Amino acid sequence: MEEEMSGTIKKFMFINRKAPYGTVYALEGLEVVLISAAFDQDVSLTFADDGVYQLRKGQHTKGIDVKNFSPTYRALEGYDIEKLYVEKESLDARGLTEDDLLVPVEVLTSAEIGALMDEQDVVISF
Amino acid sequence: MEEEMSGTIKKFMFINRKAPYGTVYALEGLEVVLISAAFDQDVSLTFADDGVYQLRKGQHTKGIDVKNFSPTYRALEGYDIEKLYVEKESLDARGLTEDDLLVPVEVLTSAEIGALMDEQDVVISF
Amino acid sequence: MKFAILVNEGPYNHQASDSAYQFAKAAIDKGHRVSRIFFYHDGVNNATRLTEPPQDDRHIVNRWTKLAEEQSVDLVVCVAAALRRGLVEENLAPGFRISGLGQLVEAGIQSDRLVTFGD
Amino acid sequence: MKFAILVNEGPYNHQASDSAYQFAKAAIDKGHRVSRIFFYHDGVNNATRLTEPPQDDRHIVNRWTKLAEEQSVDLVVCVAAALRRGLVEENLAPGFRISGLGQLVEAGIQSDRLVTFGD
Amino acid sequence: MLHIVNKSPYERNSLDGCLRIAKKGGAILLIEDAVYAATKGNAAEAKLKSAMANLPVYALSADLEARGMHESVIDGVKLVDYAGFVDLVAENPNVQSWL
Amino acid sequence: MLHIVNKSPYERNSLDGCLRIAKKGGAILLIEDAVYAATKGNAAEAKLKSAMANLPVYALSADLEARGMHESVIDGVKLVDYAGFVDLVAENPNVQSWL
Repeated sequence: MEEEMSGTIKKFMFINRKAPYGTVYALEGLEVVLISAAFDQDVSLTFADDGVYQLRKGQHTKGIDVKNFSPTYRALEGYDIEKLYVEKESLDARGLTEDDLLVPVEVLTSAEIGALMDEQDVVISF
Repeated sequence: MEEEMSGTIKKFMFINRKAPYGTVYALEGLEVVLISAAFDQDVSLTFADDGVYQLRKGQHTKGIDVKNFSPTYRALEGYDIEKLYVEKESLDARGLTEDDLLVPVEVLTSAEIGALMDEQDVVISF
Repeated sequence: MKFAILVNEGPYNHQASDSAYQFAKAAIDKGHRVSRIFFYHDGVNNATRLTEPPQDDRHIVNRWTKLAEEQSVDLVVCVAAALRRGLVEENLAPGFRISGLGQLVEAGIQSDRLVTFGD
Repeated sequence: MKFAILVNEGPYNHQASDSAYQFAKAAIDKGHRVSRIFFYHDGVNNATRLTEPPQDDRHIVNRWTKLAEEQSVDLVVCVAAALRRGLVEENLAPGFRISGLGQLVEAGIQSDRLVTFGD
Repeated sequence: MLHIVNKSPYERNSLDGCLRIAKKGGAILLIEDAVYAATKGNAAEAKLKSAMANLPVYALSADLEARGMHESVIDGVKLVDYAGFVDLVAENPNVQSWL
Repeated sequence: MLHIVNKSPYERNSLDGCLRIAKKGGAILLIEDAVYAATKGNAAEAKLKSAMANLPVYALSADLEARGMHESVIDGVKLVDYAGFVDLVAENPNVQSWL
């Protein structure tokens, strides 16, 4: 990292709004999140709309011959990425509850997510 | 054209459901329609959902530096492609009427379009 | 039965080319013939010989090439769409050929069913 | 002000790269600096030197190259996304470089604003 | 006629377009992200159930399994594998993909 | 915070997500196919008008003109060119693109 960056800590929020497998955004978004861990920034992940499906338990991708990347969400803790927010309204609309998700998350309302989003320096949406 | 094709006349329907410019589907869909004219098939075009926006009068694309392909719809008649159907429900939901469109079309209900679609041999959607 | 397939999206970014491949394979396994697969829009990117996916991932381009070689499926890439996107003879994978849009219409005429996979 | 831009879709298929270019140009015209443009997902296809769009259409790739040369904008293509899609040094257009995803995070840290264009 | 839908009913309007236009006598096949429409408790459930009175609805099992949704399928939705997908295309006189 | 939306309100749910989450004090910019949401008589008109009570809504004029919709803009929507787009990004402390 360059000299000018030392000491800079920014708030990064990655917003996941897409379902997994139908498109690559969920997988390649996760790759950015993992890389961001190396930069010692204040990183959080938000799952809203179809993005909440990324965290669904019990994904088995053998039948479509695509790599199952859902175990990676469990590995985020090891990268010190521990702020995972899920929008309550999106869960409700899909008939899902926290118990359906494969990692512990903080369930927030739309308004609470909006407030958190406002505080960020950098927001990247996948 | 190959020998086995001579005499075969199939009903082809091209369904346009995407707005122009935001994606290339409308433009490249039109390119298929023009080519199809050379094969002497029974060709029709249906515009539904955001596809009805393709036919909007008064498109001026200089500001986005993308080619304005809307005049091509007016040229379809010269290719003997004269069956243009527009779904009434899609026009209504967008606050548009036949007068807003740059070519003469036949406005049909969803049910009528469904019936026509059923009669086709080949349906290609863009 | 004689099937033709239209693939409208590139590899990896959308599931379209995966679904199209699984469909083609299942059709052949059931004794049908897949006469032609036409690649249009970003679908032309299925035909580049330069992809190098991670080792533990499927190789979408090679999978198409193998299908063409083993099952004599005609893999056709639209020339106009390909030129817009940088797909030319220079980076074309084996088993594919570049041709005109007429090949899509012809596939619609000559096959019993044309099935589209896209975004 | 120092801007960074993220482009997530390929040329011609989506308007994203057009919008990103118009935004970059307008920012520079207003005296801002566009320090880096990062190409991710299908956005890596903006960097192929092999596109040949119709004569009467804009040449998206050449437009980026010119921007890099005239305004010293750092055009970075994600290596992992590029390998999946067949974008390598062999077909890379002038003005682009292939590098890691860290360059995107770094751009977020070092710029005042990061603006994303996608599908 | 076989109507194929491949997008989530939340993200896109393609299922809506299909349900509005598809005629009785046809069939609907949900693949890729559209399989979410075939799962219990989703917001499109009522729409889908009402459509099922007129058209049989199928969903691709491999796509449901990939997404961890294979145990949440709405009663009455028929599961097919890729071979079943091929059969549906062959059995119906024509096919439309709602892109 | 500047919220950028680029998809048609009919085709996608991105405007809905934005309107649900965007906080008062921010601003919304409609570009590309999202400019249809800024036009009179469209089905999202009521939603957009109600949002305008809390957040200013801007639309990119070049995208409206390309689509032939520049004379159908809802009262109260502010038109900007690409330079105005740059100003909005610079004036707001942060930005989110609703992809």
